[in-house]
Amino acid sequence: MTLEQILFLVFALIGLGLALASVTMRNLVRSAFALIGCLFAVAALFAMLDASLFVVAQVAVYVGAIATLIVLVVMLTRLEQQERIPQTHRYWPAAALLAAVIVAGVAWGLWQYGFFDQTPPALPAADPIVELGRALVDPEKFLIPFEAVSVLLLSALIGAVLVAGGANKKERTE
Amino acid sequence: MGDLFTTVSNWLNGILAEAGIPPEAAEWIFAVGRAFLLGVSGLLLVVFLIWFERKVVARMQDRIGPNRVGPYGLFQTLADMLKLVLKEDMVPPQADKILFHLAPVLAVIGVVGLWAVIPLAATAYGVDLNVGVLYLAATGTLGTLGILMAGWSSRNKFALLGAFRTVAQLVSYSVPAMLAMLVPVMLSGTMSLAGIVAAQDGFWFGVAAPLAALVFLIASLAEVARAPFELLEAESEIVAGFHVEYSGIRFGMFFAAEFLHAFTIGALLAVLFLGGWRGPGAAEFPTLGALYFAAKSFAGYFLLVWVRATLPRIRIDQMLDFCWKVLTPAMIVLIGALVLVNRALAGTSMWVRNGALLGVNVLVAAGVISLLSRSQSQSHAGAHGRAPGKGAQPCALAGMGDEAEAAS
Amino acid sequence: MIPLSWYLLFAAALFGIGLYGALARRNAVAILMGIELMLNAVNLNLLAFWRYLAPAQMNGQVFAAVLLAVAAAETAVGLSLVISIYRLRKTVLPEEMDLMRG
Amino acid sequence: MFHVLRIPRDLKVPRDDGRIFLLYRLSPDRIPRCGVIPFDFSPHNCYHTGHFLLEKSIMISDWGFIGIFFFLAIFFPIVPILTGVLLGPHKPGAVKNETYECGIRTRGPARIQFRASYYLYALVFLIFDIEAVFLFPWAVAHGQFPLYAAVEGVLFLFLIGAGLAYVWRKGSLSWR
Repeated sequence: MTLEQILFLVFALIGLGLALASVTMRNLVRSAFALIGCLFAVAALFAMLDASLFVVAQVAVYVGAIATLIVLVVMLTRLEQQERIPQTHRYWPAAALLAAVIVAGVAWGLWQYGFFDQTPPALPAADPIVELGRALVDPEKFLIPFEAVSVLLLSALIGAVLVAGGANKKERTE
Repeated sequence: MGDLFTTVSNWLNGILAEAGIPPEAAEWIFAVGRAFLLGVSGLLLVVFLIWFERKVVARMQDRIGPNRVGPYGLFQTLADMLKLVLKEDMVPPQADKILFHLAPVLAVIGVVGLWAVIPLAATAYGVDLNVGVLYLAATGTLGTLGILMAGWSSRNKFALLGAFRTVAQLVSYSVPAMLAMLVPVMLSGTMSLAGIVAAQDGFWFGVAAPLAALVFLIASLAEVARAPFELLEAESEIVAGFHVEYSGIRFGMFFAAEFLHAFTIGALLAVLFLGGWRGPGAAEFPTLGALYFAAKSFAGYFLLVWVRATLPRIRIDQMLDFCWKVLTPAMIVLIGALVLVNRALAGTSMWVRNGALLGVNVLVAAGVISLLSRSQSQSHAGAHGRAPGKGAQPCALAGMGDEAEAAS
Repeated sequence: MIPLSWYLLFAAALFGIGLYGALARRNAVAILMGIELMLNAVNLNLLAFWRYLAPAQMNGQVFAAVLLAVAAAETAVGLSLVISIYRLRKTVLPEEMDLMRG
Repeated sequence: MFHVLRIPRDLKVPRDDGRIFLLYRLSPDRIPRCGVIPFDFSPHNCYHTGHFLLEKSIMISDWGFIGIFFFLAIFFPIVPILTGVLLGPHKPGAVKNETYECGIRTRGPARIQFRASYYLYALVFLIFDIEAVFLFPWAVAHGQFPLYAAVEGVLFLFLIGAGLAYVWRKGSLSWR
């Protein structure tokens, strides 16, 4: 086993463990911190895939996003009352079963079609960041998605602030 | 002898090779050594920085500052550190233990991590990431996370309040900071910090785009939570903010992280806008470049200390308004104009292009100032001020029209 | 080198965990966290395929970037809905959010 | 194998002793990016940007170094804290352990509720953060296309700016 593989396994185990912790913990703030840890592990895997931009994007965006989430959780729910009520539906075994079936199915498929010996080709000499930037502004490639993303973000911004900000006006709590 | 760093690394490489160490292992040893050296020198620098800041602030306030321990009080910080280490290590029993222990570690990592990519000289740096600038933004969020963690895990109202102010402040100001960092990236066409320094051949980006540099400085000042943006730890309002429950060396770690972060802001300002290690003769003698870089960084740090000693703290609503209603729109307009001008004049000479960029900066700055003064006079004419006794200080930065609207 | 299937397996497991979280948790915020996990697994898949199958083309990276934007938009709007509903109904449990039911 | 890299005119290459030959022999094989002249060995490979030489790691990738750095960085705060734990006295007491609120007795739960303003700022930040992920690659690459590429990015930026303006007019950015 090479060092790279060992590192992969370490990050994968950390990631899965924290993901499990995040979906099972009763305390939602801890659960959110576990989610952040899991996303860091995934960022490490991105780094192993040479996807530099996504390593930093993952950290920058998700920490911001989940910090928001934590703030929200603390704002909305009292910890004491939150920990007392059950955190899962009564039919959670069905959900667990469904998830297990999906994972098993993918594993079986991988086994059948044998991606097990696929190794990565050499990276092209060009810097992927520059290539990505070029692809985003090239009208023959991804210009439309690029502009569509800005419209998506615009609508998300307006929608989110409209929905949450409207409630903000009615009630003023400190 | 022009390049101290390459000479030393060659020499060490020779020793390792003659000792029969395979090159892979040698490279690992080098990487670990480099990382260790960078991190440790960063932390040791803090000792000096604290002394420096205390001396400078003391001089500005017509005092002498630390002068007892060692020559010129140089060892004062060491004595303080010794004291902090010997203090009782208190963990509040009500705290969330894991997160409480993790928070100061994250705060330090979030700052030390920045030094992995900062080029100290042409041949001396940790690593040259092709996403260096975004890496800075991403690593900076670790500090935010640490503060949030500290505030929440302490189970203390003031700590939580401080942590939430952090979310509002740090998160808000990282937007103009990121937009300001976009300017050097755009002008140089690369995100690697070494590449950005390389591109400042002849013209520093701080000269071509002084407004972006100023916005970067202000936003970074807010991100490091120093005066006038020290709302996170406003002593008179929320005791000490997120680290109320921390004591001894755990508190010391937050403290060290803050000081190192302040100096790092100076270093980043130097790299992104002041040409990094560039200076006369620096391309031939990288060792000289390191000196230039250090001088520029300290100049930036001195500026930060100066601001801290001079300006009063601003109110939280003023702070957020200033970020979202002044800095961010100004940066959006500035970037748009700069890109178009820069691209349109791509073929022309360096002087014409940079002069045009400078002109755009001046125009945008003039526009912002005139708009600000207009809205300020409006808000003075309208219902003035908010509830008294809220620790409001007169501040020149305020003056957004909405404030009057909100108060009425 | 790491085989592609390792990434795919990991992503599948992450997706499964996220799916469990999204289906089994009662709290709306927790459900959003589960969805975040699922989206992240998808992103990992996209980038793994980009790296192993077509590193010279940018399709995988662009897809992943767009997915990141979609995830963020989803989080923003979802959380706003949660906060808004909480203001009106004082609950964060979707089973009690039955405004549209008869 | 030798590294084959071009050396810019203005850089002085230390090539003074026999060790370097030894090191040439030891350095691993890699496809040359540019140039023809063998360069002295350092733990780095070199590539040419602009007018001078920069160094780049060969065997340990960039992110590998970051990993090493962070692994070490964990110890920088942990070592002093552990020292503090070992050296400091331990005399806990009921009063000492109380929540620190300036000596006033704590009332109510520590996790108090807050207003939505905090959340709204974080939300707008999230959108701008994503925007940055797209804008940075654009800023890197826009110079390689005609003017329209620059205009596209500015359009992108201004659309988000329009969102900001809308939120501003709604008054959601005002602290209350």
